[in-house]
Amino acid sequence: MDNIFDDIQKRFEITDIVKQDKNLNFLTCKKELTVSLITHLKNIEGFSHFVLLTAVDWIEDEKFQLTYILNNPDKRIDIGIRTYIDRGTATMDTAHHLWEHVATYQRELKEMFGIDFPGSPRVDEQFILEGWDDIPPYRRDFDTLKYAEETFFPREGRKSNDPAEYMKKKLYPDEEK
Amino acid sequence: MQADRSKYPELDKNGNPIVDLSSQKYTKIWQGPNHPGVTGNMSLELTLSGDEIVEAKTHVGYLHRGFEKLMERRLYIQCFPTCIRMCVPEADSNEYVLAASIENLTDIEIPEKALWLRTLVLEMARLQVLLRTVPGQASTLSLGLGGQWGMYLRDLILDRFEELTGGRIYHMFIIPGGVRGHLPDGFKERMEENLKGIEEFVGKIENLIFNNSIFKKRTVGVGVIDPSWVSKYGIVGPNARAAGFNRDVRKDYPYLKYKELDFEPLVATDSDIYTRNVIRKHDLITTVDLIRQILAKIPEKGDIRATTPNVLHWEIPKGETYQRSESSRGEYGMYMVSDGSKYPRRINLRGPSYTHAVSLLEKMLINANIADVHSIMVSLQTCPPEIER
Amino acid sequence: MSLKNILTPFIAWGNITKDPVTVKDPLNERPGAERYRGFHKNDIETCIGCGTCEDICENQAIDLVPVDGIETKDGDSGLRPMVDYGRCCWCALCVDICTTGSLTLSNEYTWVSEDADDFRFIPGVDKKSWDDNEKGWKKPEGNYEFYGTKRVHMPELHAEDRDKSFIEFVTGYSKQQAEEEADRCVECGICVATCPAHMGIPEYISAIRNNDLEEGLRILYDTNPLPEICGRICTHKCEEVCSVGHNGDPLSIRWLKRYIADQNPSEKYKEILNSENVENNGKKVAIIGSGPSGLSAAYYLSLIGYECTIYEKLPEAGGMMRYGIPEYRLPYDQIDKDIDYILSLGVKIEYNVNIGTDITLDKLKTDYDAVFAGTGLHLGRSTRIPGSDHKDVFFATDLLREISLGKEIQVSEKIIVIGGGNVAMDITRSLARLQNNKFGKVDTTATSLESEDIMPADREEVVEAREEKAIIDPGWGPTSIEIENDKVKGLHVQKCLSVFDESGRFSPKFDEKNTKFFEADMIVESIGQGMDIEYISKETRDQIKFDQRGRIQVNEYFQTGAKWLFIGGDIIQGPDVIHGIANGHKAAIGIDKFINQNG
Amino acid sequence: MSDNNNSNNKEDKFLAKENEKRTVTGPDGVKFEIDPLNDYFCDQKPEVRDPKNKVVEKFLNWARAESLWVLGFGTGCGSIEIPPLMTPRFDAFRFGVQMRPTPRQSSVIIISGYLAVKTLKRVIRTYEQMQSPRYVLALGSCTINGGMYYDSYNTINRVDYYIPVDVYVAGCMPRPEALLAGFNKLKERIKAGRAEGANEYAEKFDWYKANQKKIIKDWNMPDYNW
Repeated sequence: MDNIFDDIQKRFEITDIVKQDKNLNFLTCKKELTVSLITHLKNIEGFSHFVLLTAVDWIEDEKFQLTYILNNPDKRIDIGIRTYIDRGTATMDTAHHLWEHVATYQRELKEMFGIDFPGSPRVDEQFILEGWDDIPPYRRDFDTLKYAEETFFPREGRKSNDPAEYMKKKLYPDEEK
Repeated sequence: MQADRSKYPELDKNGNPIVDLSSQKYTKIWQGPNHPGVTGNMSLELTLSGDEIVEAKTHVGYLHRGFEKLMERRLYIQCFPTCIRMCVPEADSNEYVLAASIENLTDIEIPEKALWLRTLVLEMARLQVLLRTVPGQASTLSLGLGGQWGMYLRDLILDRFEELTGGRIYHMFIIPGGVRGHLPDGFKERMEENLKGIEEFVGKIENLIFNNSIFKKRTVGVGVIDPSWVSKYGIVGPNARAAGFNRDVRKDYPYLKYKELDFEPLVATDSDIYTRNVIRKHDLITTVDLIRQILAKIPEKGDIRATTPNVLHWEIPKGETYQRSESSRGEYGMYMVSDGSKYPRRINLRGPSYTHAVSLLEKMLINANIADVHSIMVSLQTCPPEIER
Repeated sequence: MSLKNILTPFIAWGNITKDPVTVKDPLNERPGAERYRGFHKNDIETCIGCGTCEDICENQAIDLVPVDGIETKDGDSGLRPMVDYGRCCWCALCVDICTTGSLTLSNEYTWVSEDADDFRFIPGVDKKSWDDNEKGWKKPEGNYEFYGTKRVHMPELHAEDRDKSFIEFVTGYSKQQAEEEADRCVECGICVATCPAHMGIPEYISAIRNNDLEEGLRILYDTNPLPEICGRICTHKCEEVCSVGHNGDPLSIRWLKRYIADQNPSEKYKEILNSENVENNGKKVAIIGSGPSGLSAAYYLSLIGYECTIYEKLPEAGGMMRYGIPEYRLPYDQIDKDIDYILSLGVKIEYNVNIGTDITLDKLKTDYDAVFAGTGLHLGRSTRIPGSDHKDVFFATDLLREISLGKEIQVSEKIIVIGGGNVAMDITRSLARLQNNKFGKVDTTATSLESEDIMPADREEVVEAREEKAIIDPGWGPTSIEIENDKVKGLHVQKCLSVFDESGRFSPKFDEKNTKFFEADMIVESIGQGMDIEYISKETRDQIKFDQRGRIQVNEYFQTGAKWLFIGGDIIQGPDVIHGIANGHKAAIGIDKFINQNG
Repeated sequence: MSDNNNSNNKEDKFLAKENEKRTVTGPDGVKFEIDPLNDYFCDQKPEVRDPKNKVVEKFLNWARAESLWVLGFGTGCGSIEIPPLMTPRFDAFRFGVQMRPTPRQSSVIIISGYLAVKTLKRVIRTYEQMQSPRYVLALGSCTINGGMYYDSYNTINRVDYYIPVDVYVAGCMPRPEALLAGFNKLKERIKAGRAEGANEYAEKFDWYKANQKKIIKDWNMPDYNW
């Protein structure tokens, strides 16, 4: 495992290598070099199984983290490649040419996070949602509870009490704060 | 099977068919979501020329609940009842990968007995699913009898689940830190009786289904997955094993107690519907054997749950992890990111159906006969809720 | 395709003679399994309405609602969980975390209705057919806890190391211990109303977990200006009602409070509490007595800008906290830490001033806008049994005061203490230490009217006293003191059968045949204290209202019939630091209102 | 209906390609314009069916109750318990319950749990395609008050705002036995003449439509289609 890192560290500027498990490593790569790193890992290092691609919204840093997890089925090791993209523009190079199912992941990210992958097939088609006109729902600033309460007629008539407040009110009715 | 391409459309330079619906040469039909011939609530948009498919598109999202969003506003312990609904037929893999992810990030040591019980529950879940899908493959060709038998036996396993875990479908048994109960009295004996029934059943379906000339005619050589597609489409589990790749998470990345159990997954090369079903039947036999081994090895005494911090304010250290398990459909994984707070930053689930039922199915259906669509879908064992979550 | 492939499927015909597997009457034949997670049951007698089930429910299926016939009382919010089956997912996390174990699931699972609004009910209150089902999900046995049930042990000195000296024997939590203990809290808030000062207990415990001790200190000072003192000697009524205590040890709330106060250095208090620039509003308030209520009133008044002057009869501030509680429980430097901070806000204090003799109350009335009196209970109460007027019979309060003042007190070889309260334990343990120093052995016996299980003293006090080799022999009523040759010989007692009558009034019953004699040459009475209000002039006293039992009557702001005079603390609500603090706080609000109304 | 025209006239970004107005060439070479939303669907409003003869109606209700044909449409997790229900162990056929593949033949639709907005649209079309009288059986918490997806942006909280519901079955998921109890209750209701969901839908048609349109953003179908 370590010799892979030695090799790729020279060519691709990777940082923050975290050994999470005995055969699972995470590393960070620059946005521009990510797709070529993945291509390298696939073609040269034998990471032939593409596990998943997903995003994490670090809204406080104005960044999206994209995580590609690749698996080498022969050596039985996994590499998680993190890359950070700007949250405002949210565009990333497509990797659909490497594996067929990457396009599906990218389509989902486009819909649920609003991250664009120019050139990816059918990336603009709706995948899961239908007729969605709010901000992409997986973004952190989308408040799902608020949306649900405003939209879906929750059954009325429920009211709960906080034990501490209720007891103060009951036991010391003439106290006021 | 080399199809006659003369009646098919021209292909553009990317290899996509140019379909002009107004030319009256093609028919577009929708299969699902309200159609008896789809697995679960999803739909296929099929473009046909005659009875052969020239273009297929999978449409999902009918079961989208936004789990990954919902779990961002739930405590870790509250994620546990939530996440298991991500794949309905085999809910236990969800429980396990969530618990494993949390435990991987926190380094909790799980008691021995809990590990065995988890293994037991996962294998019982696999058994329960396979009892549905193995004869279910024949049901797609209206050979429903095996399916009726299998469903009854599955229900008996659900009874065992009910005894052990308190639930029939959603067991909510593998909780972060351990499991939620000991083996009830007499469980082993009742389970053994069910396993005997299942073995008898496997013998019967051998004759009823696998030697059935109708079944063979309709499945041998149909729905072939080319071995070169396995890495290209991210194929895992029985579907990959049928194509000659020995991929089994239980063997490759032994988790729980699989290292101490003796089993060997079957690998075949024909890679058609029939072979995939043979692989699944072998899995069924393996699972019966595994459950016997587990029940023999499970310790009588011991704790079922490790000591964890108070679950109401359990903060998981900052970090990220990916944990996988072998569901009946193949590699089932969870990617979890924690920012050090009480709530997960992000949970992403990688279900096998995500690739099987979308990109792979779209590819496999081209040139297929419309009558085989259902068989092909079932042979990939697609589970729509894990695609859209 | 061979012939075999065509013929073998016909094996299915073999089933034609078999019995069907169908369940004949599925609705009645198939009850849920032993542990099935069916519909909710709740034992409403055991339930305390703590709402932990509501907190853990990921579906917000549980509401806490008031129920007719269930009174709100200390340790029971009077609320009960109402479950919405339009939300529930039957995960049973609510059962697993239930602090009292009252909530369970039955194995019943069939509920159909034409009306969607039916599916909301209060388990245990709304009668359901499954209420008596024995089977169903219960919390799993064995090591299966959602929160710690064992209290983190408080490090303390061993009995041998502490029984001779007056140094503090409880050493305080470390950071890790405090966080571990704070982690056990379920944040129900049952304790808040029970605490006389309504401290934000869940909030400051949460501050410990978050390692934000400055925030913790701010929360403490919101309602309690004496956290170091309270963190040591508070009677912790909160811990008695703690919901975690129903299934395990209650949270040691008092030690956690002490941890916050201990960890914050006194020099940073002003900065943390943001009390550096308080504007003076030019109004003046006099406070009599520097006990907890007086200090508390002074603190909150000075925060709003009042100029407060405390008149203290003794040479140092603190009242009963300093002169009634032995140093091994409450070191003087910790008292000083709290008091010094209050004084640093501009509160003035006049020592050795006796109101009534040095200055009259009426003079204070004219010089100040209002007066608060927290003079406390300093007079010992006597058993009035024959012989109790002997010179070797002492009051506990007097002895404790003398010890604190640094005077030498009489210590004999055999001592009997009459009383079972905390003061009795204090004097017993103090005398035991002194005996140990003087004679190298302990022979102090405390005897109380109440039997062991209803002794008013804190349990740990009794245990610790025994560790220090004092004898606690409860359940005896004193009848007479035997005196021979003008020397105390001992105490005659008779067995006490019950202390209170059915209506809860004090009316002890004795077994006159069962008697006992305690040998002693010194006897200490510690059966309660009385107030001294001689300093209040006749005409003022006429304005103040008293009830039939001679207690002063005050309104909710501790204002007496004489509008300018506020009285609080032990006089009103019995010997208890935290009540005193709460009284002082309320009185401060009342005084502010009173002065503002008068312009 | 005027609303249909609206949806055609306005530029609808969600309108499916098949539903757009276009010119097509017939097999005989004649070109003609089609407007699928107006041409392909019936847009007649449903009407309240008022039974004239009470005795006949009672007999009919008995017949309807004893032969419930259920549409095989698994809308949510609850559909996992339908196969056990229809197979030997529970054998719902003996109670007159059987599954049908198409709405045209069915009288009962089971809303088996949560409904995603995308499914709701199909459920409404399916419901409208079923013949009157038709009944709705709602399973699980999700149909009553949102269940565990109460805060989801994509699942509705209560079904009765979109289609009339006859019987609710509590559970998550309800077991097959509970489902059978639900069918019994439904039979009772039909026999008592209370199961008038189809009429209710026709009576409060505008209210239901307004609720449906509130959440189905891409309403690219006629208001009533069967």
